[in-house]
Amino acid sequence: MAGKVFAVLVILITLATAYCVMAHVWWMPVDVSVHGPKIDRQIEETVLVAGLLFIAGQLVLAAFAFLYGGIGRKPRQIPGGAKPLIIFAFVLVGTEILALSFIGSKAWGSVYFEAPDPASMRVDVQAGQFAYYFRYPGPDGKFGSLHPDLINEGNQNYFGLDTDHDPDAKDDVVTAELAIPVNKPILITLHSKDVGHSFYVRELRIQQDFVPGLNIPIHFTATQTGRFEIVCTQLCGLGHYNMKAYLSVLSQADFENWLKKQASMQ
Amino acid sequence: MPATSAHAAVHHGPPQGFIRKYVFSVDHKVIGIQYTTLSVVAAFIGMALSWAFRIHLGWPDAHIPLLGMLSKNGAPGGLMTPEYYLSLVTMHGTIMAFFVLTAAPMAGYGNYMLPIQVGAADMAFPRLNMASFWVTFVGFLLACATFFIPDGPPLSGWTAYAPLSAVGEVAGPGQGWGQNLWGLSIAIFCVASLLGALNFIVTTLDLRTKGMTMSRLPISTWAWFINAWVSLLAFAVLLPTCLLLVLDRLGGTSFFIPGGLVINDQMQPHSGGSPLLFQHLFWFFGHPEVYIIILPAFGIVSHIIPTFIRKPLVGGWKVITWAMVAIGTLSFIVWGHHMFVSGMSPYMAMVFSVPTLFITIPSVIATMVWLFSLYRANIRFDTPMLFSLGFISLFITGGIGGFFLAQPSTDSYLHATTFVVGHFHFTMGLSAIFGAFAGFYYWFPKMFGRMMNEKLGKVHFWLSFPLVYCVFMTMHLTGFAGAVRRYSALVDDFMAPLIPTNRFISVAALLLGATQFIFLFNAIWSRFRGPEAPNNPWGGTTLEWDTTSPPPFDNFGGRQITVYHGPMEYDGEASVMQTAPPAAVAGT
Amino acid sequence: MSSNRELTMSSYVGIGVGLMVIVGIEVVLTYQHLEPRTLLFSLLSLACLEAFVAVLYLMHVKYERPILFWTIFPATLFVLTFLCYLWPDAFRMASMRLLK
Amino acid sequence: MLSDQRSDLKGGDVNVTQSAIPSLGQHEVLMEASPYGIEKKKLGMWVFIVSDACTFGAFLFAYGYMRVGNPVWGTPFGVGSVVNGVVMTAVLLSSSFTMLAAVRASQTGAKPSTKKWLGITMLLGTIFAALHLKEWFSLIGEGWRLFYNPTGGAAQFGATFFSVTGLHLTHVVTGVIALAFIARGYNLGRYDESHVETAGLYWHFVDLVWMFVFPLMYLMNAH
Repeated sequence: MAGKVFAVLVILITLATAYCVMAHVWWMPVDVSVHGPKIDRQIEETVLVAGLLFIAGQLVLAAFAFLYGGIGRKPRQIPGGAKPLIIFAFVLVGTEILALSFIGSKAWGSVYFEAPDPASMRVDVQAGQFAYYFRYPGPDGKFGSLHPDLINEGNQNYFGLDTDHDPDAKDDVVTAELAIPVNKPILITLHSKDVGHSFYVRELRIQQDFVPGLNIPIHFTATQTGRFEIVCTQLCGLGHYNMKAYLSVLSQADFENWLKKQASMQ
Repeated sequence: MPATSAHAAVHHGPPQGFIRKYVFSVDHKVIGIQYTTLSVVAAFIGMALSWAFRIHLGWPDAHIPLLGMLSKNGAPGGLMTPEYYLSLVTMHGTIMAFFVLTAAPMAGYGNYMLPIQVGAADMAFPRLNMASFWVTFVGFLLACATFFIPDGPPLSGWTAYAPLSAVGEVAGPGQGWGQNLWGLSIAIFCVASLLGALNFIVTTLDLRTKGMTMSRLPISTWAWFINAWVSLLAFAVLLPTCLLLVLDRLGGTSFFIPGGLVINDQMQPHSGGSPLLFQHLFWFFGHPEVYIIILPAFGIVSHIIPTFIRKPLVGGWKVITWAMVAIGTLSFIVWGHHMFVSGMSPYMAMVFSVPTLFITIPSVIATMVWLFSLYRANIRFDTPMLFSLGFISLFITGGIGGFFLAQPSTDSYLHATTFVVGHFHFTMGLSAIFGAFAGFYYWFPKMFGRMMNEKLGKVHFWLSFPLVYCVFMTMHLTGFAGAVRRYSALVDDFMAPLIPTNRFISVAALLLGATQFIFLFNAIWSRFRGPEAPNNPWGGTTLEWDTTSPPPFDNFGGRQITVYHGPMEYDGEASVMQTAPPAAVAGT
Repeated sequence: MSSNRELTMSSYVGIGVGLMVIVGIEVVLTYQHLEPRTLLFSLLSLACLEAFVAVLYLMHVKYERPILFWTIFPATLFVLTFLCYLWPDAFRMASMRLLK
Repeated sequence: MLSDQRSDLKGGDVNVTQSAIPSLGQHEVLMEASPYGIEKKKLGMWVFIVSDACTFGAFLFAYGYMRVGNPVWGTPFGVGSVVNGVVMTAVLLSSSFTMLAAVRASQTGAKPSTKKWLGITMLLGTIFAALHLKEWFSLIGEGWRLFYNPTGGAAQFGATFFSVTGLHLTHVVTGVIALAFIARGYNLGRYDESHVETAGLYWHFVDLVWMFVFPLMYLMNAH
């Protein structure tokens, strides 16, 4: 009896889970990056591979619990003993995971192994408890150097720029929102002013931690205009839940106007 | 030093007086029960914390009166502040991971059962054994003490990533003495675990009774033995990590803190440290840790299943044991999969990813051993078996999530989402807990000489099992949607729509918690009112079933125990005790 | 328990002198103005040699059953080897520093 | 439930057990022989040594990481310190051999010489600690701190040097105290040669660690 109930329960759970995943009841937002489709395909493949193992495992469990309850049966091991199981694990699962890691490495490589396009537009991102600030090099195309000792929220010197003595820093445009032109390779440099943070844009399929003390470069190209959330996924303190900024993907023209407006406000 | 305590095993007779009998006892059985009790208490504390923050997530403006009493600043009038939410999450993780999941199945049952299962009268170093319990206890008190200091527990998560955990109180409430106590507590716990592991290893190798060859060890003993090696090496690295963290905090060093940090417009007096170093050292311990947590459950379940299906496991002791050895070994070379997006070298990501995926193979083998042992079995669905079956189901589900998190490409989307929370609660959380429950129901009669109430036990299982899926499978799904973990309020445009889902999770979690009180009641009631337990209620064949319930002080009443058989010689109703002389078997 | 009968006290003194000679070599090497890397590796290999002698003779593993050596040595080496996975990030730290 | 195969068994009679207890832990007929054929406390010490070696290893890896990550380091040790280090090494090394002598004497049952050699070992250990502290204080005198580097290099030198050598020093001091306990117990006849031998293992291990600490912490930081 208990075995049959257990079997039914397990099957119900398995079907419900399978349905929720297949029907995308909760699912990733649509991707807007060039490398994104590779990652999505990888997730889909993994859903397939893992899902089959999941269903198979749970069904076998349910079936045996259903069939072999009670006593008085002459016990017998499965034909061939453990050998077929071990062979199955090594051959089938082995090839599956090799395939996964091979294809997966390409998706990963497209984000991290390929050098950024030299023509990329560069943006500098500074994370701090609990906000992001973005910096554009301005007309001279050069970023002013950073002086943490000069960082001062009061007079809005979030990056610690020495605008009095550093010519490169004078024309840097500092904003609270990340705007980028669509279909243009972007190279952003992440650095944190205090503790660990993270740069997570679901629609870009990008998640990258800020490592205090290091410059972390990451590059991508957005393929659709729109406004997306940048959220912090690395526990950074009491305001963690509320640490976010917006990414606006604009047409080239809109982007230039936006940048001019921001520059004029400095 | 072990050397000084070695003679204890030789000289100590049954202790006299309450203190020596029940408090500072060197008897492994008392120590095992002490450990188990400690983890049950810790488990309910950890669960209460999770209740608090689940309520807060489901109903953000709910007032929790008790919480208001616990902390005036943390929860003024019972309304949880964001920082206190994080403190609760941190302590939930710390207490559950260290003082429940590491303590109960390994130190608790292991202490009680391992010497009996190998036919010894006690651990190799009984005084050392007592020391490791009381050291653990001190560590636990320090962890709990954080609730009662002014700025409350730390909020940097159970992983305590530097520099948030290293720069001191400037980083936020709880990062002052809260984090100091946390660091000390874990360092102390490391010492206790090292001493415990040492004891387990020597006991298994040197104190086996006549005929108890390694190939006749029960699978549970194998699991504890393998696990002892894993803990020995893993905690040996966490200890220095904690010491360096404490040095950074109290000694002003900069191991984990880089230069030029500005917090609240204050320049931090540090330079040249590396947060990544902390993550590497922590996860070098942290990944073996999840196997330290799950391996004893493997052993317990592999020990229980043959008893209730009345036939040996497929492949005998060898297959499952080698699977556990492989898992334990691989667990040391995969820690980087916790750091795919941490800023670690992206090439190392591949180096860590492949062995991570390869852990699947021994895990699948172990799982299939349990599954296909059920083929043509005579399954008896007593509570321990139900929890073992539940364990198998949960472990399969949890393992599946591993496929997504083992690959850097997919992990870069799912990392730090609730998918991860669901995943590790299935694998190391609930699987281990179900294994622990199975062991508790299985060994309770031996430990206390009374049977537990089967009806209540079954109710406990039938409620817990589906609720576990309601809570943590839903977390997997919201993870696919990109719901970020460790958020004290869902204020993003993206997360806000998930509030109803979170409410559902919270309701399920509250019910799941409530269900555990059935277990608590059952345990306490049966301890005093339960029916007398026979020596061998489940028809087991290993040595613990070959003595009285509870066993006498020296476990076997001075009998010479000689082992002639393997641990799982079941054949339907017939079964052979490990100690049955060959003649007797021929007779049957 | 008579495991270190095999060597006479005088031969132990010989071993001691040998170890001190290695230490001497280390000191000499230190002042040869070698590349830090070269120096590090030569010092480390000499230290490993010393340690090996110490384990075999002072801790007389040489006179225990081989299985003892094959238990403790792989376990320790395993941990120390795979801790090396953190070197790439140590070098990245030098090259990717925010403040040079 | 199966009928319990040995339900006739009546255990729990504590008086019966007394006789059995003293034979526990010794490898007599009633036990499987240890695969290593050594005293269990000796095996325990070996297992401890494995984990302690990993602990020291992690400290040294942290030191290496800090050093690689901070190209501007700073090497404080002049010839004087190196000579001091060599002397310390000699002292610790010879203490290992006096320890060997003690173990050997204890195995031949020569109580007085065992005590003598243990005493000398403890003395040498104390000298080592003293020389080490001298080194520490001269560094502190030059302004080195856990968090400060007077030469302007990376602040990590003080942190790594004091923590690694501090950990080693703790081991030495613990060892001396432990030896004192063992000597006392041995004198009172409570401990036998196996205790001396186990303590010896620990002492040799402390020596072995120093064989790495000296080149890595001293010689690599000599100018």
